[in-house]
Amino acid sequence: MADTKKDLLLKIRDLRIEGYSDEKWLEIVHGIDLTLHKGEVMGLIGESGAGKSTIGLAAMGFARDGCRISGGSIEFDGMELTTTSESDRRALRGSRIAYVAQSAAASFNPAHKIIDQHTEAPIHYRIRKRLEAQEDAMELYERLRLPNPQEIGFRYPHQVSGGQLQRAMTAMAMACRPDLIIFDEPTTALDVTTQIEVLAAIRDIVEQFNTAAIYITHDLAVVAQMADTIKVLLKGNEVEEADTETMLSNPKEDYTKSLWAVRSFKREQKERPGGGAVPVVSVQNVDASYGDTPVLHDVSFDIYAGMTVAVVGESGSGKSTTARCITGLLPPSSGKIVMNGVEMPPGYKQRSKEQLRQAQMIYQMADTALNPKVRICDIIGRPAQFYMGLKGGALKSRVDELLDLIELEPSKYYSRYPTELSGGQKQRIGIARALAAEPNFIICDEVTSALDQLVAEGILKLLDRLQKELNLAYMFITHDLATVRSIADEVVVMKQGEVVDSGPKNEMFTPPHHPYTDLLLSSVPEMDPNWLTTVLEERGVDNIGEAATV
Amino acid sequence: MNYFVIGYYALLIGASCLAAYYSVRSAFLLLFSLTLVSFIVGIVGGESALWTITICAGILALCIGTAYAFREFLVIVLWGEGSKAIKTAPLTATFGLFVIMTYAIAGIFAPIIAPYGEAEVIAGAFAPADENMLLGADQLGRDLFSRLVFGARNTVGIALLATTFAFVLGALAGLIAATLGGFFDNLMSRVVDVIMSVPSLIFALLLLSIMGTNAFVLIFIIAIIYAPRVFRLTRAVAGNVVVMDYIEAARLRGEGLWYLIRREILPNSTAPLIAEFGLEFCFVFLLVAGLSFLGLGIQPPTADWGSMVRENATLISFGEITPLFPAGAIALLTVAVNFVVDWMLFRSSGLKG
Amino acid sequence: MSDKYRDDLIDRMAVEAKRGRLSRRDFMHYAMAAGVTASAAGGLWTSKAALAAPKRGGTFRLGTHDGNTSDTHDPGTYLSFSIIQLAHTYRSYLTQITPTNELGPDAAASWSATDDATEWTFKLQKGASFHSGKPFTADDAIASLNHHRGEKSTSAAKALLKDVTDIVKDDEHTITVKLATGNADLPWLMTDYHLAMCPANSDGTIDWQSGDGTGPYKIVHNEFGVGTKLERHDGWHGEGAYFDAVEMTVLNDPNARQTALVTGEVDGITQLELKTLSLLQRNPNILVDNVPSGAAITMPMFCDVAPFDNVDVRMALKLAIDREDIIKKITFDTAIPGNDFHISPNMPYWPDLPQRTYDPDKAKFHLKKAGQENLTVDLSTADSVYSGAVDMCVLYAEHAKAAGININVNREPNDGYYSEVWLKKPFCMVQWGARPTPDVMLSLAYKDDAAWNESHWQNERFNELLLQAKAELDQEKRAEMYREMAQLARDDGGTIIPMFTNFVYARAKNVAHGENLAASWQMDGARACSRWWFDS
Amino acid sequence: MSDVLSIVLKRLGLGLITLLVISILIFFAVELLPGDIAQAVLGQGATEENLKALREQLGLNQPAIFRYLEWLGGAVQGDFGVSLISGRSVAETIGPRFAATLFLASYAAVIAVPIAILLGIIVALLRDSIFDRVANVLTLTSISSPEFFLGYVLILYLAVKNPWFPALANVNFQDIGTVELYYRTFLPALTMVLVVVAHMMRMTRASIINLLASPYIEMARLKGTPAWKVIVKHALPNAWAPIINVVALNLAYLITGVVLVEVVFVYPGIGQLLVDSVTKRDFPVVQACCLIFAATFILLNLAADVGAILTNPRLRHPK
Repeated sequence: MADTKKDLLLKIRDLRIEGYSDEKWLEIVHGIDLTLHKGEVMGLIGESGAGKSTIGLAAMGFARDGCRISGGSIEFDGMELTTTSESDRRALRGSRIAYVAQSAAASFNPAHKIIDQHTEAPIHYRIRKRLEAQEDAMELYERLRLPNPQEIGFRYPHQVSGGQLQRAMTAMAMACRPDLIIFDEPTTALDVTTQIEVLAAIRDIVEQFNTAAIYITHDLAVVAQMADTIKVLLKGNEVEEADTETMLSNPKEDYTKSLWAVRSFKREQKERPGGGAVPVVSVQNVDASYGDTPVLHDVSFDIYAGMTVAVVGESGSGKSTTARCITGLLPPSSGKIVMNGVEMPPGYKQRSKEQLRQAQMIYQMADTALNPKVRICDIIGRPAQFYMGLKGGALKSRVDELLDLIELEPSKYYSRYPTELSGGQKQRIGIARALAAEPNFIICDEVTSALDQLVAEGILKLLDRLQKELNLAYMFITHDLATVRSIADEVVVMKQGEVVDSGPKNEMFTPPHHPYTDLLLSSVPEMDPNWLTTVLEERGVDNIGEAATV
Repeated sequence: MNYFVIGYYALLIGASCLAAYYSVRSAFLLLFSLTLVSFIVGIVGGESALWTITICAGILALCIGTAYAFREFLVIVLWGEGSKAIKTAPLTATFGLFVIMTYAIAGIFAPIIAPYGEAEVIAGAFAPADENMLLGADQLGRDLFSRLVFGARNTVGIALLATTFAFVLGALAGLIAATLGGFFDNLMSRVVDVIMSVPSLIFALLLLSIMGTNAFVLIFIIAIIYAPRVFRLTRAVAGNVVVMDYIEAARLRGEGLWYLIRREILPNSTAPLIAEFGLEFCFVFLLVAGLSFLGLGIQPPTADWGSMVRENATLISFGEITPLFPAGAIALLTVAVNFVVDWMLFRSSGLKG
Repeated sequence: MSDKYRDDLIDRMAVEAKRGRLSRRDFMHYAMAAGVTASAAGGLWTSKAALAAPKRGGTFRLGTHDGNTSDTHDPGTYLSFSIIQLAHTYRSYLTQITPTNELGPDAAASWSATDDATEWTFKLQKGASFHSGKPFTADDAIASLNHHRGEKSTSAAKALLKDVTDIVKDDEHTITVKLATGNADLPWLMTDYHLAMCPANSDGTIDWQSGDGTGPYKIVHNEFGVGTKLERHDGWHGEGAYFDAVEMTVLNDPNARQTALVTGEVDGITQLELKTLSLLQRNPNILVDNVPSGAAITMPMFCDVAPFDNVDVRMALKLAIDREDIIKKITFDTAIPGNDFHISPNMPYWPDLPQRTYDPDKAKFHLKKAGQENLTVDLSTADSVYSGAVDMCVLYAEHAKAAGININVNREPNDGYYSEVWLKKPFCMVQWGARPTPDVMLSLAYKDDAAWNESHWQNERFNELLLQAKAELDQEKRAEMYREMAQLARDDGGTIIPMFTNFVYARAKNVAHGENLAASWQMDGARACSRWWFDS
Repeated sequence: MSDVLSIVLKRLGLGLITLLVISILIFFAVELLPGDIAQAVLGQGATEENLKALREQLGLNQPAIFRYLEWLGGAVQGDFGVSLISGRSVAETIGPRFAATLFLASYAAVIAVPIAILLGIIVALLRDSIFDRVANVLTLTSISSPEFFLGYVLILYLAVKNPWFPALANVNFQDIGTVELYYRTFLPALTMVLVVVAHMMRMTRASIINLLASPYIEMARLKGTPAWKVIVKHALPNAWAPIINVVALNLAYLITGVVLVEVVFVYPGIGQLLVDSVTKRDFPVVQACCLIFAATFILLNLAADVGAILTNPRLRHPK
């Protein structure tokens, strides 16, 4: 990237944005300043609720429904966006400022072909005629290393994979050769192996056209690869801003430091108990299918008491399906599930109350895992009441005990509703509900992936503590290798419904690896600004496209 | 040109200018387009057309005023959540609430409010309104106003009961079908197909002819006719809830069907169901009126609006407004209910569109 | 009264009369009241008010009520008012009731009886022919009547001809009807709408399916329950048939009928909605005909079921109804009060007995006598019985309250009312069409063994008189007998007859008709199409 | 595409079963009605003797189940029997009436559907403006008015006070040209349009507004697409499924639910025929009418589902 001082492109001063919630306007962005020059890439980083996306959209003079820009100035290339008319502002969008959304799958209109959506803006702004625009699109697709660039645009969005869509969306943003692109978490929804390709593609194209960009993300390692400068945000306020190198090596503020320190949690790896100990759960040669589509093939692994087995793999690899087989939601077509030496009936409806009690589950999305119309005390209390037959005072004290266990103050949370809690608190309630059944085995299905890093850290620590106290066995489903590193004792790697590799954690993270494990491991971004370049060089550029076509 | 016309335009143009000056865009657009429309209507329809517009505007203003005052009143009277919700309710919704409340009071206290009994003959046929009779008399010389008030009780009562019954039937079946799936679901869906494929008016006609006309049969039949629609909606709504992780958690816990329905699914399906309740209530209302038109309604001399419309419907061809009162009462209530339903749907969807 | 004023009055009345709003009788009455002598008034009528001679031409569009998709050409199953209107237009009958409510010839030119009235000979019109061109003969007449007789007959008129033992052909244009017992009214019976003349098949049955007839108009296009298009039958034997063509449209909805007349889409309609009568009369382009008839509303009480088995209870219920109020509010003055015997002033032999009036006190007295204070009875009715039937019963219930009687009005389903309620529920409401003579009416519904003795009334003297009167050819004696029977029914019978309803129908102002209108059916005895004409 | 075909075939099969069940229900419902055809035909004036003769003639003395099976046997072979009253074949009786009903329904639909969708789009575009509110109130009012009443009011203003249109739509036996035909049936068509437009329009508006929170709508706006284009090009194509559904429902209503409109305007449609046949207990006609209605409903529902599949690119262009 060029280092020379460039022309000023975007100047935001004292930006204030209000959001409408609980029937009144509340300020959610409190006076942010931002300066961006032509060709410069700025990373905006912060946890959820930091106002990153809102600021990014405000740079386009746009506020979502239920938001409004209440103060400050936004000057884009000499034009004051807060005072110009809506039609003038609209004329900038798509032509001079473009936007790349988090989920390309949701942001492409399912009803139109990709290329038609691509050419909409250039045709609308009369920059190119239809055929020219299509040819230009194909050229951009080629530059972004999409397979079949001549043809892929004529597909509908659902016919194209996520990583390819994200690149197609980047191409769409480039269609009018804008001066500024807002990237709003463009890789968050992707698997690590896909993410790396998209990152490379974005970086290349921004460099090639010398486009300025605001790159919004919560992932430090990612932003380190992309940005020239980084701005850290917290709850609508700026924490600090510095160029990438400085920010990574020498953060000034405590909050920034704490962000940097997140990945410090690690715990000792435990060994399997010897002497013919019976595994809590043993998955033995399980095959399963949805209708006629086989999804699992010959899956086997054991989980012992007090241990954590991490099941990793990309989306669609069969991790969650395995969990469904264990719980009996999806009866296996062959093979068996054995718990504490007893073979379980395949379907949950045939299992006894006691058998059901033994295995509990914690879900990824706490929002859908907790009934929004039921009070916390009833959510946690129900299993205790249902399995143990607790009532009245005994029930209440058990709930209090459980709330204590998950480090939430009983008196404060006892009679609240889930919607009044934060994401981390909800996830803790989910844990308490699982604990209330006094199980000896818990399936944790991506329990931290929807949470901010600091919060996720807290959950992991809590799970670890509970495991120690209650000698629980965990099956930890995740796609995040960092999490695996910190919490797992054993690792099972899955790909396309099969177990490709398994073993104790330390073995798995030390070479030599199985080739797929190697690909997974090497794709995890690191805090080194040069990591991406290095990896790509190691793999050879041609390697990038391959995994994406899977 | 007389003073009225001059005043009329002066007021409109003045108000438009004011709105423009204070840049109240929508008000200006409204006022000015009204001015333009008035020019055309005034030329075509003369002064009387302008009077009509003025009266309509006046009624509209009165409604808005009532709604506004009622909203403020409710904000003060209610507490907690209710007050908070009302504060942000659109005026249409509070107007709807106001109308519903008025009807409810009229229905509950009908014998106290109505100056005469519902079957009491006090005057000659179609006697005009006087100081004793607010709206004049009907054909038998019964006070129309009293009958309207009693009609609120009877008509609304029947519609309410029938709708409730339809909901109990339909929602229960829908919830069970969504939760159990499989055979029961298929069976119920077929039953519903059968009922829905027979036009409702014909269905009612057949059943009423077989079972005879009385209020209970009427309620029962209407419930049967409308339960399938409720079933479909409930099944769809509950279908969305059933896939939630907390339902899976409850299933894995080994919870029974009744618990799942009562504690997990139902509380999360109420908003669309209540909204549907409002809509169905209106349709039931219209069906009762339609059945009365075919002579299969409520027993006389019980006052019900459907029959009242039917009895006097032919008068409308001569420009008499008598039949407009009960028809208006029906329309007003359905509009009011729908206003409230719209608001509740808006709240439950959380869509700030 | 000044001469000037009188002349004005006469002129105005003449205008009214020309429009058909004033009958000759009324004109004479008012003219004499205004001080003109009878003969002078008669002269005035001819000079000033006499209607212009009928003109030929035009298409008469008639909107009729009560048409049904399931109507058929089978005269035995004629039922709806619509088909009755049509039947009198495309078919003819042996005799007819004239506008002055007398018996007149139709397909039969003349008739005579033996002294005991057991054999009647009809001489048929010689020139009559069917629409197909086939001449009308004695065979056709016999087959047409036999259609309603015999084991296999499904005709609703079967009961009417049950005394007929044989029908013989005297010659090509003469038939003789033989009766088991004497019946002075047989020629009157021949006006019954079922007894239409149809072409005979060779086997003695009739061909009703083709829709052929000997009436003034022949069917060009017909769809039952929808409408019929007809054109003049040139070979018609009668007078009239002034219109070139007739279009009958079924307009079941009263509002649709009225609107069609108001907007000029039809020239005449049957059965006005009485509620809007006064409003319709304001329309200068529309003339309303309000014709007293023999059609009655009855409320039979089962005389063998408590509490109606007590004559005082029956009397109390008869006294507890305010006929004036009902006529005013339900019929808007388009009815004449009934007097609890079933002979209307428009029927022959009407006895002028004192009118029964509303008297709650006297009703109370009778109740007390019967030991039935606080009487509660159920009264069944249905909307289909009569327009306003339910309202009428409700109003009656209000009247009866003053006499301490509590009447619960039960609205029964329209559908199946006459099969499930009438003759089954002890107290209900019924509408009777006009019957030509008292004998027909009384034999049908008041005779002790009649199937339709709707009140289960048994009175020996009444039944004795009924049989005697039937065969009595001496008019005076016969009238005396009917008088006594009326008295019996009025004071002892089980039927309340609140009123005889008028026929109320309307026409556009350019449609003219003769001086009088028949009281047997709506639209001038259902013969408007052949009797009326366009004035301009 | 073969998926669509198999869905269609399966649904048609289910539809046939539904029709069979309906035919059984209707048959026994007609059986249960008080009184029978003989009484209905002969009316008030029938004697016991008459009734017996007629019943025998119509074959009513056979047991009900036997008569039903006989009817079913014919129906399976496409013979729906003859009207018990007129003796004409059911197809001949119903044919012209059903054609008339279809004509009026299509007339109303051709006006109503485009207007409703167009209005729905406009109102969605102007959502929360004063026009939206006014449209909301007006549509609610038109939904809330009993249709016979709507008909009377239209007659008053468009036929009586201002004689622009005929109040009667009795188009059956007049030889009239096409233009005249449309002119004569305008008022009933308009009444039906008013009854159904509101429902469809509200659904169009709701389904479009429902989509406005989608990321791809935001994306379109962020590409600088004008508001109307966002609605028409980006929201509408994805909103078709519910719109088609409500359109189908209303079309079914236009065919099956307009008895009252037929009565008010004296239009010789199938609804009036059905009501008449019910009162006369003319079982074959009742049965055939009900089955036509049910089949209409089933087919339209099926069409709606197929339409929903065809407008969904995911299903139209499988991976």
